[in-house]
Amino acid sequence: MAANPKVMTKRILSQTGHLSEVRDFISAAAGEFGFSEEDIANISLAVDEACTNIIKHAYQNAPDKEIVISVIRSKGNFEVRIVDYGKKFDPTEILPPDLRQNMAHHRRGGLGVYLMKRLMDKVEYSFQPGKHNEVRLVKYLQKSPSVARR
Amino acid sequence: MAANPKVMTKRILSQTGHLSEVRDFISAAAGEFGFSEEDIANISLAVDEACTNIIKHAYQNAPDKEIVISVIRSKGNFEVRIVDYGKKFDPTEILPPDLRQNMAHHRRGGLGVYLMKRLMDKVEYSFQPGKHNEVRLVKYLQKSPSVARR
Amino acid sequence: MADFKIHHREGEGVYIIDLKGYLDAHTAPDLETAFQKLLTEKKYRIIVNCRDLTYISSAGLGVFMAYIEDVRKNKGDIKLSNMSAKVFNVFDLLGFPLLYEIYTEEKEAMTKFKTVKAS
Amino acid sequence: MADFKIHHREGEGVYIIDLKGYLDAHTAPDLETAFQKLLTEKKYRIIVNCRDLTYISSAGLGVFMAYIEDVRKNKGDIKLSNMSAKVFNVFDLLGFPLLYEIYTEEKEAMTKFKTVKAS
Ligand SMILES: Nc1ncnc2c1ncn2[C@@H]1O[C@H](COP(=O)(O)OP(=O)(O)O)[C@@H](O)[C@H]1O
Ligand SMILES: Nc1ncnc2c1ncn2[C@@H]1O[C@H](COP(=O)(O)OP(=O)(O)O)[C@@H](O)[C@H]1O
Repeated sequence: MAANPKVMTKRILSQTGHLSEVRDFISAAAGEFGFSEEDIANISLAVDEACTNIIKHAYQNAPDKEIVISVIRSKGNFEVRIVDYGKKFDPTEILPPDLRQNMAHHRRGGLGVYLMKRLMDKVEYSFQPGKHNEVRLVKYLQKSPSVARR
Repeated sequence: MAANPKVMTKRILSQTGHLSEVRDFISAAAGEFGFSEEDIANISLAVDEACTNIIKHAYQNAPDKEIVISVIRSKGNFEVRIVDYGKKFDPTEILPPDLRQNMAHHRRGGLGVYLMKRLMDKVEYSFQPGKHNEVRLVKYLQKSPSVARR
Repeated sequence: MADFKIHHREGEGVYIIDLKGYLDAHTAPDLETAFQKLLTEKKYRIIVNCRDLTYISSAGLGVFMAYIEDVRKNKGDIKLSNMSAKVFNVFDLLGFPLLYEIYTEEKEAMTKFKTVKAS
Repeated sequence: MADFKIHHREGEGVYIIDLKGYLDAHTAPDLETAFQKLLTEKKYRIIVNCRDLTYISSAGLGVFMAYIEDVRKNKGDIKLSNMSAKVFNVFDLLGFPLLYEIYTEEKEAMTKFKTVKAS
């Protein structure tokens, strides 16, 4: 696997201070793959959101945990897999945000999962009980429009 | 004025059955002016919304009133003026729609004015007391992005 | 005059409305009638396929807002699919994707209905 | 580490925050602090100029949601201006233009504050 030129991996500790490295890593990979500036921005934002959620929720802000980010490029398919070893998560019950409610209750959150779904063509969570969680974010090279419907 | 090649005018009776002619008229003019397909669609939708509102609100669905639509093209500026002789209207108090409220109360409306503002670079209402109302919709040829912020 | 047509289909307990042409203030009442009919017949699992929908104005969007509450109260939903980029843009500007399920393909909407159990 | 800077200005009773760089989960607390300070000083007429804001994630957007209610309750507002298309796109995807005044130019936001009388 390590010899496969189409897979690139980056590991970070669970600290928000590392998010910018993750964005740079993803932007470079997405740029090489041939995405537009807009798509590159959208993909790296989605990966930022996924990593932010892992830091905040899966690891509950513990700063010494590991997050493994892999980019898998196949024909027309740009896939980012993000693995963590923290609390598992099932996003099916997550509703789109209600901004007016958030504003009324000084709520800061609840935007990330919806945003990831809009920014990518596919967002899938899975977990291996007792082992790890994985989120797969996929963007198709030839897809228009650059923003997804759900 | 009639000789000015940069002004084109269309008159319709206040009936929704004439909206499609208005859209065709605006699309043709905006296309000639050099707008992208997306901009053409946005401008003609905005004009549809303005005329729909005049029919519904300014004329309260009376079918025999007049609406005058003029296109004024100057350098980089595409302006549509729509004149009616019905009830006057001040849009400053119109708030953006609250979809959840609308849904809860089976409300169909309240989307048009906000949509016009997003679709055009400028939307201005004015009225000559006892004479007519006018709405001016402006789109700049060289403006990006194609959707306005307010 | 704007040309607008509605076609009805049914499959696996889901009612599919195909929209074709121009949905504006003139033709929106036809869509109202279609939804009213479905509700009268207690058909609450609805997909609106917009593949051939060329145009929509806020009068058309308004119809979707008017019926969604009754449909959802009855454990159904109105899901949308197959919109052109142009039509989707109008829904998007008004924040509809935050409140409605809008799918690229009809079959995704169908799958969603099937994986969530009926009332 | 992401580079993010906040600069404060004041003019005609309006408080202007210039944002520069990357606003993400790491830097969002700095913006929190800036808003908290304004509220403590009872400065409720706020423009956030985003001309030099390169990047925003939902952690940054969250800060705007958290303070708007207090600001508006005090007859003020947080108005936004000068966003790049890239930054605006993120606000737009989440429906912010339906709830926040977002202007192309700072001076338009300023004019709006001046035409609506102060509390
Ligand atoms: N990777 C994750 N691990 C565990 N829980 C998560 C994860 N991502 C999201 N969640 C849960 O889903 C909720 C919604 O996430 P999101 O939309 O990103 O909003 P926010 O993180 O700002 O609360 C979170 O509040 C959290 O409870
Ligand atoms: N041209 C007009 N003349 C008079 N009143 C208008 C006009 N346009 C809009 N209005 C008023 O503004 C309100 C909001 O308009 P709009 O956002 O288009 O929603 P809708 O027309 O669906 O109610 C209308 O309900 C109406 O009261």
